[in-house]
Amino acid sequence: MKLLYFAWLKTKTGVAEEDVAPPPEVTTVAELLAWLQQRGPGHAEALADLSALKVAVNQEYAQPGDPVRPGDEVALFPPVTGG
Amino acid sequence: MKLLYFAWLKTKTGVAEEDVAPPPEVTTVAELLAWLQQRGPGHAEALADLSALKVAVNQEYAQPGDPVRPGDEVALFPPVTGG
Amino acid sequence: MIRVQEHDFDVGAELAALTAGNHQVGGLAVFVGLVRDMAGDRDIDAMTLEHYPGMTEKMLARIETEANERWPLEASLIIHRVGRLEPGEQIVLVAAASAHRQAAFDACQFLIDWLKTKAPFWKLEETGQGALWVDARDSDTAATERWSTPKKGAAE
Amino acid sequence: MIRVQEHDFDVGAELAALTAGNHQVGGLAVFVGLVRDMAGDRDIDAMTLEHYPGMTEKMLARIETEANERWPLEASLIIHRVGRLEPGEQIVLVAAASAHRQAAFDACQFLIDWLKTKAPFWKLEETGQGALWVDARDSDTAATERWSTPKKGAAE
Repeated sequence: MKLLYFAWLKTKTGVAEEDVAPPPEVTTVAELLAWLQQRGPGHAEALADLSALKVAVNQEYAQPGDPVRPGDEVALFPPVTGG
Repeated sequence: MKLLYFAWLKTKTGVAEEDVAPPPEVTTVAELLAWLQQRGPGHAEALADLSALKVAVNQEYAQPGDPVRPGDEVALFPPVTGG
Repeated sequence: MIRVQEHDFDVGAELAALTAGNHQVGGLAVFVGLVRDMAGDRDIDAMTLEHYPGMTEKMLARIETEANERWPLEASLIIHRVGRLEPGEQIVLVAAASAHRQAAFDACQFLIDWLKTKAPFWKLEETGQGALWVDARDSDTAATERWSTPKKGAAE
Repeated sequence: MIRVQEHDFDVGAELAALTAGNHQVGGLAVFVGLVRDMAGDRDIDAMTLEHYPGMTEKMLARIETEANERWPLEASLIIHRVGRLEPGEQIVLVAAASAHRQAAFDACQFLIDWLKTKAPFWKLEETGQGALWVDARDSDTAATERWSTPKKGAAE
Protein backbone atom coordinates (compact mmCIF):
# COMPACT_ATOMS: atom_id res chain seq x y z
CA MET A 1 0.00 0.00 0.00
CA LYS A 2 1.36 3.38 -1.02
CA LEU A 3 0.88 6.28 1.37
CA LEU A 4 1.18 9.94 0.39
CA TYR A 5 1.39 12.85 2.83
CA PHE A 6 0.76 16.48 1.87
CA ALA A 7 1.20 19.91 3.47
CA TRP A 8 1.80 19.72 7.25
CA LEU A 9 1.14 15.97 7.26
CA LYS A 10 4.32 15.65 5.24
CA THR A 11 6.23 18.04 7.52
CA LYS A 12 5.18 16.22 10.68
CA THR A 13 5.66 12.63 9.48
CA GLY A 14 8.88 13.62 7.77
CA VAL A 15 7.97 11.66 4.65
CA ALA A 16 6.19 12.56 1.42
CA GLU A 17 5.57 8.99 0.39
CA GLU A 18 6.09 5.52 1.85
CA ASP A 19 5.18 1.92 1.09
CA VAL A 20 3.59 0.10 4.01
CA ALA A 21 2.19 -3.36 4.61
CA PRO A 22 -0.40 -3.11 7.39
CA PRO A 23 -1.55 -6.36 9.03
CA PRO A 24 -4.54 -8.08 7.45
CA GLU A 25 -6.96 -6.85 10.15
CA VAL A 26 -6.54 -3.30 8.80
CA THR A 27 -9.38 -3.18 6.27
CA THR A 28 -10.83 0.34 6.60
CA VAL A 29 -9.59 3.94 6.49
CA ALA A 30 -10.22 4.28 10.26
CA GLU A 31 -8.24 1.13 11.01
CA LEU A 32 -5.40 2.30 8.79
CA LEU A 33 -5.23 5.65 10.58
CA ALA A 34 -5.21 3.96 14.02
CA TRP A 35 -2.41 1.68 12.86
CA LEU A 36 -0.42 4.62 11.45
CA GLN A 37 -0.66 6.50 14.77
CA GLN A 38 1.56 3.76 16.24
CA ARG A 39 4.16 3.99 13.49
CA GLY A 40 6.42 6.51 15.28
CA PRO A 41 6.47 9.85 17.07
CA GLY A 42 6.21 11.87 13.84
CA HIS A 43 3.22 9.88 12.65
CA ALA A 44 1.66 10.06 16.11
CA GLU A 45 1.92 13.86 16.06
CA ALA A 46 0.71 14.19 12.45
CA LEU A 47 -2.28 11.95 13.16
CA ALA A 48 -3.08 13.26 16.64
CA ASP A 49 -6.21 15.10 15.51
CA LEU A 50 -8.09 12.97 13.02
CA SER A 51 -10.84 15.60 12.71
CA ALA A 52 -8.33 17.84 10.90
CA LEU A 53 -7.48 15.14 8.40
CA LYS A 54 -8.74 14.31 4.92
CA VAL A 55 -8.12 10.94 3.31
CA ALA A 56 -8.23 9.95 -0.34
CA VAL A 57 -8.13 6.34 -1.47
CA ASN A 58 -7.01 5.91 -5.06
CA GLN A 59 -7.49 9.67 -5.56
CA GLU A 60 -11.11 9.68 -4.33
CA TYR A 61 -12.17 11.28 -1.04
CA ALA A 62 -12.85 8.54 1.48
CA GLN A 63 -14.74 8.23 4.76
CA PRO A 64 -13.55 6.36 7.90
CA GLY A 65 -15.58 3.25 7.09
CA ASP A 66 -14.41 2.98 3.47
CA PRO A 67 -12.24 -0.05 2.63
CA VAL A 68 -8.48 -0.01 2.06
CA ARG A 69 -6.65 -2.86 0.36
CA PRO A 70 -3.06 -3.82 -0.45
CA GLY A 71 -2.08 -1.97 -3.62
CA ASP A 72 -4.22 1.06 -2.86
CA GLU A 73 -2.82 4.59 -3.03
CA VAL A 74 -3.89 6.33 0.19
CA ALA A 75 -3.27 10.06 0.64
CA LEU A 76 -3.45 11.94 3.94
CA PHE A 77 -3.77 15.72 3.95
CA PRO A 78 -5.32 18.70 5.73
CA PRO A 79 -8.41 20.50 4.36
CA VAL A 80 -7.52 22.02 1.01
CA THR A 81 -6.65 25.72 0.62
CA GLY A 82 -6.20 26.38 -3.09
CA GLY A 83 -7.84 28.94 -5.33
CA MET B 1 -36.59 73.70 -23.63
CA LYS B 2 -34.46 71.16 -25.44
CA LEU B 3 -36.01 67.77 -26.20
CA LEU B 4 -34.02 64.66 -27.07
CA TYR B 5 -35.45 61.43 -28.48
CA PHE B 6 -33.67 58.09 -28.48
CA ALA B 7 -34.16 54.64 -30.03
CA TRP B 8 -37.68 54.13 -31.44
CA LEU B 9 -38.85 57.46 -29.99
CA LYS B 10 -36.50 59.10 -32.46
CA THR B 11 -37.65 56.87 -35.30
CA LYS B 12 -41.34 57.58 -34.66
CA THR B 13 -41.10 61.32 -34.02
CA GLY B 14 -38.67 61.67 -36.89
CA VAL B 15 -36.42 63.97 -34.87
CA ALA B 16 -33.42 63.36 -32.64
CA GLU B 17 -33.54 66.76 -31.02
CA GLU B 18 -35.80 69.81 -31.07
CA ASP B 19 -36.24 73.09 -29.23
CA VAL B 20 -39.76 73.69 -27.98
CA ALA B 21 -41.51 76.40 -26.01
CA PRO B 22 -44.49 74.84 -24.27
CA PRO B 23 -47.15 77.20 -22.85
CA PRO B 24 -46.63 78.35 -19.26
CA GLU B 25 -49.25 75.94 -17.86
CA VAL B 26 -46.93 73.03 -18.75
CA THR B 27 -44.98 72.70 -15.50
CA THR B 28 -44.54 68.91 -15.01
CA VAL B 29 -43.26 65.94 -16.95
CA ALA B 30 -46.81 64.58 -17.31
CA GLU B 31 -48.08 67.89 -18.66
CA LEU B 32 -45.18 68.09 -21.09
CA LEU B 33 -45.90 64.60 -22.43
CA ALA B 34 -49.62 65.41 -22.85
CA TRP B 35 -48.70 68.59 -24.73
CA LEU B 36 -46.22 66.71 -26.94
CA GLN B 37 -48.87 64.14 -27.91
CA GLN B 38 -50.65 66.99 -29.74
CA ARG B 39 -47.54 68.10 -31.63
CA GLY B 40 -48.16 65.99 -34.73
CA PRO B 41 -48.94 62.47 -35.93
CA GLY B 42 -45.34 61.23 -35.39
CA HIS B 43 -45.30 62.53 -31.85
CA ALA B 44 -48.78 61.16 -31.20
CA GLU B 45 -47.64 57.70 -32.28
CA ALA B 46 -44.34 57.86 -30.39
CA LEU B 47 -46.12 58.97 -27.22
CA ALA B 48 -49.19 56.73 -27.57
CA ASP B 49 -48.12 54.40 -24.75
CA LEU B 50 -46.65 56.42 -21.91
CA SER B 51 -46.11 53.28 -19.83
CA ALA B 52 -43.36 52.28 -22.28
CA LEU B 53 -41.60 55.61 -21.90
CA LYS B 54 -38.73 56.80 -19.72
CA VAL B 55 -38.05 60.50 -19.17
CA ALA B 56 -34.88 62.20 -18.00
CA VAL B 57 -34.80 65.88 -17.03
CA ASN B 58 -31.32 67.37 -17.14
CA GLN B 59 -29.92 63.84 -17.43
CA GLU B 60 -31.67 62.55 -14.30
CA TYR B 61 -34.52 60.02 -14.41
CA ALA B 62 -37.80 61.84 -13.75
CA GLN B 63 -41.30 60.88 -12.63
CA PRO B 64 -44.59 62.25 -14.07
CA GLY B 65 -45.00 64.79 -11.27
CA ASP B 66 -41.45 66.16 -11.48
CA PRO B 67 -41.13 69.79 -12.66
CA VAL B 68 -39.96 70.91 -16.09
CA ARG B 69 -38.82 74.46 -16.78
CA PRO B 70 -37.72 76.53 -19.77
CA GLY B 71 -34.04 75.80 -20.37
CA ASP B 72 -34.30 72.18 -19.21
CA GLU B 73 -32.93 69.32 -21.29
CA VAL B 74 -35.67 66.67 -21.43
CA ALA B 75 -34.95 63.26 -22.95
CA LEU B 76 -37.59 60.69 -23.96
CA PHE B 77 -36.60 57.08 -24.51
CA PRO B 78 -37.73 53.47 -24.11
CA PRO B 79 -36.45 51.24 -21.29
CA VAL B 80 -32.70 50.81 -21.69
CA THR B 81 -31.19 47.69 -23.26
CA GLY B 82 -27.41 48.05 -22.95
CA GLY B 83 -24.86 45.73 -21.45
CA MET C 1 -12.98 53.98 -13.93
CA ILE C 2 -15.61 54.22 -16.64
CA ARG C 3 -15.29 54.57 -20.41
CA VAL C 4 -17.74 54.75 -23.32
CA GLN C 5 -16.04 54.14 -26.65
CA GLU C 6 -16.54 52.94 -30.21
CA HIS C 7 -13.34 50.94 -30.47
CA ASP C 8 -12.75 47.50 -29.00
CA PHE C 9 -11.00 46.91 -25.69
CA ASP C 10 -8.22 44.48 -24.72
CA VAL C 11 -9.52 42.55 -21.71
CA GLY C 12 -6.10 41.30 -20.63
CA ALA C 13 -4.50 44.74 -20.77
CA GLU C 14 -7.43 46.39 -18.99
CA LEU C 15 -7.40 43.89 -16.13
CA ALA C 16 -3.63 44.00 -15.78
CA ALA C 17 -3.75 47.79 -15.52
CA LEU C 18 -6.62 47.64 -13.04
CA THR C 19 -4.72 45.63 -10.42
CA ALA C 20 -1.13 46.58 -11.29
CA GLY C 21 0.95 47.20 -8.17
CA ASN C 22 -1.97 46.65 -5.80
CA HIS C 23 -1.09 43.64 -3.68
CA GLN C 24 -4.22 43.99 -1.56
CA VAL C 25 -6.26 42.45 -4.38
CA GLY C 26 -7.03 38.81 -3.68
CA GLY C 27 -9.84 38.39 -6.18
CA LEU C 28 -10.90 39.96 -9.44
CA ALA C 29 -14.37 39.23 -10.83
CA VAL C 30 -15.04 40.11 -14.43
CA PHE C 31 -17.93 40.05 -16.85
CA VAL C 32 -17.62 40.42 -20.61
CA GLY C 33 -20.76 40.83 -22.73
CA LEU C 34 -20.56 39.70 -26.33
CA VAL C 35 -22.81 40.06 -29.38
CA ARG C 36 -24.66 36.82 -30.08
CA ASP C 37 -25.70 35.76 -33.57
CA MET C 38 -29.18 34.86 -32.37
CA ALA C 39 -31.78 36.43 -30.10
CA GLY C 40 -34.85 34.30 -29.47
CA ASP C 41 -35.46 32.82 -32.93
CA ARG C 42 -34.04 35.75 -34.89
CA ASP C 43 -30.68 35.64 -36.62
CA ILE C 44 -28.65 38.74 -35.82
CA ASP C 45 -26.39 40.10 -38.54
CA ALA C 46 -25.17 42.99 -36.41
CA MET C 47 -26.36 45.43 -33.80
CA THR C 48 -25.95 49.14 -33.27
CA LEU C 49 -25.63 50.52 -29.78
CA GLU C 50 -27.05 53.99 -29.32
CA HIS C 51 -26.59 55.96 -26.12
CA TYR C 52 -27.31 59.30 -24.48
CA PRO C 53 -23.94 61.08 -24.35
CA GLY C 54 -23.51 62.87 -21.06
CA MET C 55 -26.20 61.03 -19.15
CA THR C 56 -24.55 57.68 -19.93
CA GLU C 57 -21.26 58.69 -18.34
CA LYS C 58 -23.09 60.25 -15.40
CA MET C 59 -25.08 57.06 -14.73
CA LEU C 60 -22.08 54.75 -15.14
CA ALA C 61 -20.03 56.85 -12.74
CA ARG C 62 -22.87 56.78 -10.24
CA ILE C 63 -23.29 53.00 -10.52
CA GLU C 64 -19.57 52.57 -9.97
CA THR C 65 -19.66 54.87 -6.94
CA GLU C 66 -22.57 52.95 -5.50
CA ALA C 67 -20.70 49.64 -5.89
CA ASN C 68 -17.70 51.11 -4.10
CA GLU C 69 -19.94 52.26 -1.26
CA ARG C 70 -21.54 48.85 -0.89
CA TRP C 71 -18.40 46.69 -1.11
CA PRO C 72 -14.77 47.19 -0.05
CA LEU C 73 -13.29 47.33 -3.55
CA GLU C 74 -9.67 47.92 -4.43
CA ALA C 75 -10.53 48.80 -8.03
CA SER C 76 -13.45 48.78 -10.44
CA LEU C 77 -13.97 49.27 -14.15
CA ILE C 78 -16.81 49.69 -16.62
CA ILE C 79 -16.15 49.92 -20.36
CA HIS C 80 -19.12 50.01 -22.74
CA ARG C 81 -18.93 50.22 -26.50
CA VAL C 82 -21.30 52.13 -28.79
CA GLY C 83 -21.83 52.02 -32.54
CA ARG C 84 -22.16 49.04 -34.86
CA LEU C 85 -21.00 45.62 -33.62
CA GLU C 86 -21.06 42.21 -35.26
CA PRO C 87 -21.62 38.79 -33.63
CA GLY C 88 -18.67 37.74 -31.51
CA GLU C 89 -17.63 41.33 -30.78
CA GLN C 90 -17.24 42.57 -27.23
CA ILE C 91 -19.91 44.99 -25.96
CA VAL C 92 -19.13 45.59 -22.33
CA LEU C 93 -16.49 44.86 -19.71
CA VAL C 94 -17.13 45.21 -15.99
CA ALA C 95 -14.63 44.25 -13.32
CA ALA C 96 -14.36 44.50 -9.56
CA ALA C 97 -11.25 43.78 -7.48
CA SER C 98 -11.32 43.19 -3.75
CA ALA C 99 -9.33 41.53 -0.99
CA HIS C 100 -11.96 38.77 -0.91
CA ARG C 101 -13.70 36.97 -3.72
CA GLN C 102 -17.31 37.26 -2.59
CA ALA C 103 -17.16 41.06 -2.54
CA ALA C 104 -15.59 41.02 -5.99
CA PHE C 105 -18.28 38.71 -7.37
CA ASP C 106 -21.18 40.58 -5.78
CA ALA C 107 -19.91 43.98 -6.92
CA CYS C 108 -19.33 42.71 -10.45
CA GLN C 109 -22.86 41.35 -10.70
CA PHE C 110 -24.25 44.53 -9.23
CA LEU C 111 -22.37 46.65 -11.79
CA ILE C 112 -23.69 44.75 -14.79
CA ASP C 113 -27.23 44.36 -13.37
CA TRP C 114 -27.56 48.08 -12.70
CA LEU C 115 -25.90 49.03 -15.96
CA LYS C 116 -28.45 46.94 -17.84
CA THR C 117 -31.45 48.70 -16.32
CA LYS C 118 -30.17 52.21 -15.57
CA ALA C 119 -27.53 53.24 -18.11
CA PRO C 120 -29.07 54.85 -21.23
CA PHE C 121 -27.99 52.47 -24.00
CA TRP C 122 -30.28 50.98 -26.63
CA LYS C 123 -29.66 48.09 -29.00
CA LEU C 124 -30.88 48.08 -32.59
CA GLU C 125 -30.59 44.61 -34.10
CA GLU C 126 -30.13 44.02 -37.81
CA THR C 127 -32.05 40.85 -38.60
CA GLY C 128 -33.38 39.09 -41.69
CA GLN C 129 -36.70 40.80 -40.91
CA GLY C 130 -35.12 44.27 -40.83
CA ALA C 131 -33.88 46.47 -38.02
CA LEU C 132 -35.53 45.93 -34.61
CA TRP C 133 -35.08 47.85 -31.38
CA VAL C 134 -34.48 45.34 -28.60
CA ASP C 135 -37.13 45.22 -25.88
CA ALA C 136 -36.08 45.55 -22.26
CA ARG C 137 -36.18 42.20 -20.49
CA ASP C 138 -38.16 41.61 -17.32
CA SER C 139 -35.36 39.36 -16.11
CA ASP C 140 -32.98 42.33 -16.14
CA THR C 141 -35.36 44.35 -13.99
CA ALA C 142 -35.66 41.42 -11.61
CA ALA C 143 -31.87 41.07 -11.52
CA THR C 144 -31.59 44.71 -10.50
CA GLU C 145 -34.28 44.54 -7.87
CA ARG C 146 -32.36 42.00 -5.80
CA TRP C 147 -29.88 44.78 -5.05
CA SER C 148 -32.44 47.29 -3.88
CA THR C 149 -32.27 48.42 -0.30
CA PRO C 150 -34.32 50.87 1.74
CA LYS C 151 -31.56 53.42 1.23
CA LYS C 152 -31.62 55.87 -1.65
CA GLY C 153 -30.71 54.19 -4.95
CA ALA C 154 -28.05 55.42 -7.33
CA ALA C 155 -30.42 56.13 -10.17
CA GLU C 156 -34.06 56.25 -11.19
CA MET D 1 -10.69 22.78 -20.17
CA ILE D 2 -8.49 22.42 -17.10
CA ARG D 3 -4.77 23.04 -16.60
CA VAL D 4 -2.38 22.85 -13.66
CA GLN D 5 0.90 24.62 -14.35
CA GLU D 6 3.86 26.39 -12.79
CA HIS D 7 4.10 29.21 -15.32
CA ASP D 8 1.86 32.27 -15.41
CA PHE D 9 -1.16 32.57 -17.73
CA ASP D 10 -2.27 35.38 -20.04
CA VAL D 11 -5.87 36.16 -19.08
CA GLY D 12 -6.67 38.04 -22.29
CA ALA D 13 -5.31 35.29 -24.54
CA GLU D 14 -7.03 32.53 -22.55
CA LEU D 15 -10.43 34.24 -22.68
CA ALA D 16 -10.10 35.11 -26.36
CA ALA D 17 -9.31 31.46 -27.15
CA LEU D 18 -12.19 30.27 -24.99
CA THR D 19 -14.90 32.08 -26.94
CA ALA D 20 -13.20 32.37 -30.35
CA GLY D 21 -15.64 31.68 -33.17
CA ASN D 22 -18.53 30.83 -30.83
CA HIS D 23 -21.22 33.41 -31.49
CA GLN D 24 -23.65 31.76 -29.10
CA VAL D 25 -21.76 33.27 -26.17
CA GLY D 26 -23.54 36.31 -24.78
CA GLY D 27 -21.77 36.50 -21.45
CA LEU D 28 -18.43 35.46 -20.04
CA ALA D 29 -17.90 35.49 -16.28
CA VAL D 30 -14.36 35.28 -15.01
CA PHE D 31 -12.57 35.08 -11.68
CA VAL D 32 -8.86 35.67 -11.19
CA GLY D 33 -7.28 34.89 -7.81
CA LEU D 34 -4.13 36.82 -6.91
CA VAL D 35 -1.52 36.52 -4.16
CA ARG D 36 -2.07 39.20 -1.50
CA ASP D 37 0.77 40.67 0.52
CA MET D 38 -1.19 40.29 3.74
CA ALA D 39 -3.36 37.62 5.32
CA GLY D 40 -5.04 38.61 8.54
CA ASP D 41 -2.29 40.59 10.30
CA ARG D 42 0.62 38.67 8.74
CA ASP D 43 2.80 40.11 5.98
CA ILE D 44 3.23 37.60 3.18
CA ASP D 45 6.57 37.55 1.36
CA ALA D 46 5.55 34.71 -0.94
CA MET D 47 3.56 31.51 -0.98
CA THR D 48 4.15 28.04 -2.31
CA LEU D 49 1.28 26.05 -3.73
CA GLU D 50 1.56 22.31 -3.28
CA HIS D 51 -0.86 19.88 -4.90
CA TYR D 52 -1.60 16.18 -5.37
CA PRO D 53 -0.69 15.43 -8.97
CA GLY D 54 -3.25 13.16 -10.55
CA MET D 55 -6.03 13.71 -8.03
CA THR D 56 -5.91 17.46 -8.67
CA GLU D 57 -6.59 17.06 -12.36
CA LYS D 58 -9.25 14.46 -11.68
CA MET D 59 -11.09 16.74 -9.24
CA LEU D 60 -10.83 19.82 -11.47
CA ALA D 61 -12.19 17.87 -14.43
CA ARG D 62 -15.06 16.59 -12.31
CA ILE D 63 -15.90 20.06 -11.00
CA GLU D 64 -15.92 21.39 -14.56
CA THR D 65 -18.16 18.53 -15.69
CA GLU D 66 -20.54 19.20 -12.82
CA ALA D 67 -20.77 22.90 -13.77
CA ASN D 68 -21.55 21.95 -17.36
CA GLU D 69 -24.30 19.61 -16.17
CA ARG D 70 -25.86 22.28 -13.97
CA TRP D 71 -25.73 25.21 -16.39
CA PRO D 72 -25.98 25.52 -20.18
CA LEU D 73 -22.38 26.57 -20.80
CA GLU D 74 -20.78 27.23 -24.15
CA ALA D 75 -17.27 26.96 -22.69
CA SER D 76 -15.48 26.73 -19.37
CA LEU D 77 -11.92 26.96 -18.13
CA ILE D 78 -9.95 26.32 -14.95
CA ILE D 79 -6.24 27.13 -14.77
CA HIS D 80 -4.45 26.76 -11.43
CA ARG D 81 -0.81 27.44 -10.78
CA VAL D 82 1.49 25.53 -8.41
CA GLY D 83 4.92 26.34 -7.04
CA ARG D 84 6.25 29.55 -5.52
CA LEU D 85 4.31 32.77 -6.14
CA GLU D 86 4.93 36.31 -4.94
CA PRO D 87 2.35 38.98 -4.01
CA GLY D 88 0.55 40.32 -7.06
CA GLU D 89 1.01 37.10 -9.02
CA GLN D 90 -1.94 35.23 -10.49
CA ILE D 91 -2.91 31.95 -8.79
CA VAL D 92 -6.06 30.81 -10.50
CA LEU D 93 -8.31 31.63 -13.46
CA VAL D 94 -11.83 30.30 -13.80
CA ALA D 95 -14.20 31.28 -16.57
CA ALA D 96 -17.66 30.28 -17.74
CA ALA D 97 -19.28 31.35 -21.01
CA SER D 98 -23.00 31.05 -21.68
CA ALA D 99 -25.72 32.53 -23.84
CA HIS D 100 -27.01 34.36 -20.77
CA ARG D 101 -25.14 36.17 -18.06
CA GLN D 102 -26.74 34.65 -14.96
CA ALA D 103 -25.71 31.14 -15.98
CA ALA D 104 -22.19 32.39 -16.64
CA PHE D 105 -21.97 34.11 -13.25
CA ASP D 106 -23.45 31.20 -11.30
CA ALA D 107 -21.24 28.64 -13.00
CA CYS D 108 -18.13 30.78 -12.46
CA GLN D 109 -18.86 31.13 -8.74
CA PHE D 110 -19.61 27.43 -8.47
CA LEU D 111 -16.29 26.55 -10.14
CA ILE D 112 -14.19 28.62 -7.76
CA ASP D 113 -16.23 27.69 -4.66
CA TRP D 114 -15.90 23.98 -5.34
CA LEU D 115 -12.28 24.28 -6.37
CA LYS D 116 -11.50 25.96 -3.05
CA THR D 117 -12.98 23.14 -0.96
CA LYS D 118 -12.50 20.05 -3.13
CA ALA D 119 -9.36 20.38 -5.27
CA PRO D 120 -6.23 19.16 -3.44
CA PHE D 121 -4.08 22.29 -3.29
CA TRP D 122 -2.38 23.65 -0.16
CA LYS D 123 -0.83 27.04 0.43
CA LEU D 124 2.36 27.52 2.44
CA GLU D 125 2.88 31.18 3.28
CA GLU D 126 6.30 32.69 3.85
CA THR D 127 5.87 35.30 6.57
CA GLY D 128 8.09 37.25 8.94
CA GLN D 129 7.25 34.56 11.53
CA GLY D 130 8.38 31.74 9.25
CA ALA D 131 6.54 29.41 6.91
CA LEU D 132 2.89 28.70 7.79
CA TRP D 133 0.44 26.29 6.19
CA VAL D 134 -2.77 28.20 5.53
CA ASP D 135 -5.83 26.98 7.42
CA ALA D 136 -8.99 26.17 5.49
CA ARG D 137 -11.60 28.87 5.95
CA ASP D 138 -15.09 28.18 7.23
CA SER D 139 -16.39 30.77 4.78
CA ASP D 140 -15.14 28.64 1.88
CA THR D 141 -17.01 25.63 3.18
CA ALA D 142 -20.13 27.76 3.56
CA ALA D 143 -19.69 29.11 0.03
CA THR D 144 -19.60 25.56 -1.28
CA GLU D 145 -22.57 24.38 0.69
CA ARG D 146 -24.91 26.82 -1.05
CA TRP D 147 -24.44 24.73 -4.20
CA SER D 148 -25.32 21.43 -2.58
CA THR D 149 -28.36 19.63 -3.85
CA PRO D 150 -29.96 16.30 -2.95
CA LYS D 151 -28.39 14.80 -6.07
CA LYS D 152 -24.99 13.13 -5.98
CA GLY D 153 -22.18 15.68 -5.71
CA ALA D 154 -19.08 15.81 -7.88
CA ALA D 155 -16.69 15.14 -5.05
CA GLU D 156 -16.63 14.23 -1.39
